[in-house]
Amino acid sequence: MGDIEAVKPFPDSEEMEISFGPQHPATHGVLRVMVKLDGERIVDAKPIIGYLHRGTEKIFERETYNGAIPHTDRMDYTAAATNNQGLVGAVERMMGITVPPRASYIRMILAELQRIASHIIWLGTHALDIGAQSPFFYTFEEREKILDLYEEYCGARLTLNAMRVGGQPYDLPEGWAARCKTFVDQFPARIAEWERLLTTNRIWKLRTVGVGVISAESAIEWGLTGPPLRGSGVNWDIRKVFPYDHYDEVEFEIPIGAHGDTYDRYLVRMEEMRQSVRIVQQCLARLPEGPVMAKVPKVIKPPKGEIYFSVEGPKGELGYYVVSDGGANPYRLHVRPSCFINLQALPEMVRGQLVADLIAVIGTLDIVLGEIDR
Amino acid sequence: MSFWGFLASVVPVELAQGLGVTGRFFFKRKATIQYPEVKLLPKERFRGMFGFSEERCIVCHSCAKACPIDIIHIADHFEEVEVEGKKRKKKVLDRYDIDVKRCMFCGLCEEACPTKPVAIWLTTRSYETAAYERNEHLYFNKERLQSWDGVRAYPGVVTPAKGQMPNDPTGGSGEPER
Amino acid sequence: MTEQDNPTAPAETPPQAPAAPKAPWEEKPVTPVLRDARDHALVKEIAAVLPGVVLEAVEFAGQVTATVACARIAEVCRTCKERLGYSFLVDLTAVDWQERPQGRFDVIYWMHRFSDSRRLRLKVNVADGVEVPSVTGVWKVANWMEREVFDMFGIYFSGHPNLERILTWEGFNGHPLRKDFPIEGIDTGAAVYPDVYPPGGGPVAGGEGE
Amino acid sequence: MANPWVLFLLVPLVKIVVILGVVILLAAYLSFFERKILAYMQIRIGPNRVGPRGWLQPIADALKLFVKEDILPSRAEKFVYMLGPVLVTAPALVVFSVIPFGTGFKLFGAEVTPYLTDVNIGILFILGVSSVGVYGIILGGWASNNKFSLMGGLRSAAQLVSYEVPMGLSVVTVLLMASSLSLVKIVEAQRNSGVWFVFPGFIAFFIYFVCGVAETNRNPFDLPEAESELVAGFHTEYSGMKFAFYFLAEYANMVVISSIATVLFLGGWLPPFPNWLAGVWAAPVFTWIPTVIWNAGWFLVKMFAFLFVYIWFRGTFPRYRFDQLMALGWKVFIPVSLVNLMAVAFGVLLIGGSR
Repeated sequence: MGDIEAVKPFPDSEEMEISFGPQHPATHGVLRVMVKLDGERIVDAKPIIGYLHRGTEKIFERETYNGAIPHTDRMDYTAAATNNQGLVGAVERMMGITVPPRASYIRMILAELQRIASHIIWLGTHALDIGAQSPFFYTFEEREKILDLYEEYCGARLTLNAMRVGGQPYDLPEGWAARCKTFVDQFPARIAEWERLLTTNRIWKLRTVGVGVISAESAIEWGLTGPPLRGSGVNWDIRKVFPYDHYDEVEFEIPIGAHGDTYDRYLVRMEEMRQSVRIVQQCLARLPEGPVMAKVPKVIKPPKGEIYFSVEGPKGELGYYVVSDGGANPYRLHVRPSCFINLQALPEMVRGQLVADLIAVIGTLDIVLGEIDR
Repeated sequence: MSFWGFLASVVPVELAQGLGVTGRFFFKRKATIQYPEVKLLPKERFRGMFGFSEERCIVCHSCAKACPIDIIHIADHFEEVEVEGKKRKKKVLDRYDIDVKRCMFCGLCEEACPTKPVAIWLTTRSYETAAYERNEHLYFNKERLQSWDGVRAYPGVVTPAKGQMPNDPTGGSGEPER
Repeated sequence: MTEQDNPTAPAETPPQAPAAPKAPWEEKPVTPVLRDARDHALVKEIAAVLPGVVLEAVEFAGQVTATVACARIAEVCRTCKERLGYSFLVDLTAVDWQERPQGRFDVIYWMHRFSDSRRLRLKVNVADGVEVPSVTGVWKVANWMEREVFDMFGIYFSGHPNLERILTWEGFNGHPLRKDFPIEGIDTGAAVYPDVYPPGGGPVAGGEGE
Repeated sequence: MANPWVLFLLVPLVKIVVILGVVILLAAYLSFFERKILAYMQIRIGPNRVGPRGWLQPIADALKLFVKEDILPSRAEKFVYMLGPVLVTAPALVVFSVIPFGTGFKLFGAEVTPYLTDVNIGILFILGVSSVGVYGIILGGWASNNKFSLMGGLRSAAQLVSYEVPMGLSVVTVLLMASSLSLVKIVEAQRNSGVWFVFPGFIAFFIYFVCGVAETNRNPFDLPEAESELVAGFHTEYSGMKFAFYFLAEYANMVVISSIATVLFLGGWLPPFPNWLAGVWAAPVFTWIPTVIWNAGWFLVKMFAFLFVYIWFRGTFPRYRFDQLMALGWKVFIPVSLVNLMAVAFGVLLIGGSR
């Protein structure tokens, strides 16, 4: 009969090594995880990345500062607005440019809508990974509305390229604010609908409570940021700690979890969407009149120096480390990719759990391979 | 555990609640758009296929410089032209090619264009830009950028030949219909 | 240590955000200047616990950079974490200054502490081929960051548990973020188009083939 | 035509062809309904391009699968690999031979029954035959020489074996109430007692239904093929016709489970409350309908209500984890169904079954 060795690579142990990905329905792109299994239990997991490496940081070095912005769209392609926000913020701080308040508020609106859109994708795919199909479609219906708003504002739906050094390239179109308000006003009801489907569902709880637990100390040690860190109970949000744009003027709360498990991270993200709605509503109410672009030189040449500026992306702290030699191109433009660093904790979080939990944990880390591999 | 807590843990109320949510969606209006028959109209600012106007172009190369991935290729030469009796040197466009297959539709070329109205724009409200062959069909020279031969027309698409301006309020083809 | 309720704004310039936009945006930008920061509070703290370790300190746009000796970086980081409370390594990266006399690379450590929300950047100058002590023993998060720096710059970290390439494949020839690496890329001989590229070389990571 | 041999051979043969055809069509269209219903729950339209409103979609799917290249993994165990789909499909279809879709009726003067045969141990036959299907899944998963398939097969083995027990126990409660193993007799017992067994045996019914979902590897118990974990589980490596067989078997099994539930708990072909509402059902509005259509109609209505709930589940629930599934089966359903069995037995003893 057939050769049993083929399916059992370790003849003298019960362990089986299995390669999840790079083409696998639940690895969110091209993540590959080499998993060592003892039956269904995970002995060890080793993420292998780099399948989507495009050398973005190398490309940055040949671009002008504004020309680098479209490339940042393509890192975390589910959250292009926050990516743009980080880069332009870094360069503006380097040059000492103050952004007109209207532009700043527009940025906040775009970024918070983007956070909602990104969390929406996360929710849909995470639920799909755990086996609930329908939330995927419900969430994407809402996301379409956000993308429509983006399309109306900047002409693109996914890779926005919607911010420039010194302000915003366009003002809001006629009626945009009203349409945005309509969207954010109806959105909490939709969140409640999804929560009715999942939050108290006993199967959902069985699959998420106590899965992928990471303690607060461990989370800091592994450098987690964003919802994974907050889910572990660390009150840490760049928007509060180092407020950029006008985040110090709007009211919002930072949801934190208590147990550091997948369920807490789920609750944190759901609450973050509501807080984002709050922020957008306040921004729309406060939106000042005025120009959207500061006076910036045609060729952007930051002074010699280095700066690190980070924004709270949907996935965590998204940092840009810009080194300028005084020229029109960045000498070095490094990105602190939140997903890359969050993914590093994957083996820690899944060790000793079951195969199904691996999928849940990959989902809860909310990784985007475009940003991990850059 | 109290009696009601126990009962709630045994009777799957929340599962029924979930079934209720999906059951309600069963009767809701569907979000599907039957694409080839029904076509969504892009918004005013939608960045689609390029439009180009040779008359407006002053051959300043700004777009080519602004392009992050260098897909705009421009060649020019100087020509003596008689303008109002004076002899002037004028730049004349030899070649204006866009390698659209690599384009990422960031719109920086349109922003960089100094002429008013701009000589290159992406707000043509077209999105059916796919082609079967990438090297020939997606490499646009200046004639093709202006004429758009062979582009399938759908309501709302405005070819450069129709003379649409990027910020033309009439949009060249009237009000969009959905 | 993990619960920090209200990160109050420090008395000096906060590391990132400048003060609220008082200046009108029509004005000429106020360009930050690079200035010496040897007497900055954050630098003094380090100098107090590890005298003589800071070779140079500069401040730019409210961010303090302290340059320390390459050989002592692991020790400095450990002290920073354990005695000064920098429990969070935000970022670790490198910069290639190709022709610089005092060593080709800068390795950058960007640390954060939760108690007062301050950030400090440590920097070491490394010559090509010199090993940098790994800080994976200090912060676990440094593991992949150092692997990435190794992959992209070819800087070796001594004491790293698993110094492998991470974004490019095992066997890739060259370090892409070095300034002398061509931006067009190199012919890796990867068998992407077997009729164009002859077999040999190419990706080997993970696949043993038949 | 009075030759008994002709009747003996021809009638069953015709019945087999009819039942097989109906069942296969039913399974194919079930996949269509599933896609449609799921789509409607997910604010989509679903397949609507092939034929009028998409009604030819299952035919197109089947055609596509049948003309597709049949891939045989190079290191698969070939014989077992081919045996897998057969072992899964055959039992699923064989089971239909004993399911009664209605009472006997007269056709050209001959008494015809709308089922192939009424075995006096019908329900045992069903349980026995349908258990064979698990071999197909295990063998298919093992023979594919794919680790995902292997895991899917193993999961399936454990799952099917454990859920067969509470399912059998809940079936036994019905047997106690009906005092018969023959499916026709069970339905008749429900008519005689005037009440569907779902009312006295609702716990058994619930357990039967959940276990049925688990037996057919459907969401929320679709672990053997858990798409996001095991790619496609035991049929990862299968393509073309072999995959079509697995597909057919899955849907045929759904129909089987629903039919049995209809027979055991929902009174088979009987209209609701056959005695209580007898006056209503005897109204001339209903009586002009031919018996066979009347019966089969009720049967189908009940069955599709079941199948709808199946699909509804799939559209709503997340998936259990493997250990939770096992815990649910062994720690909840088996004890509960055992206790329920005893309770029903006492009840039958006290009140008396339908004897």
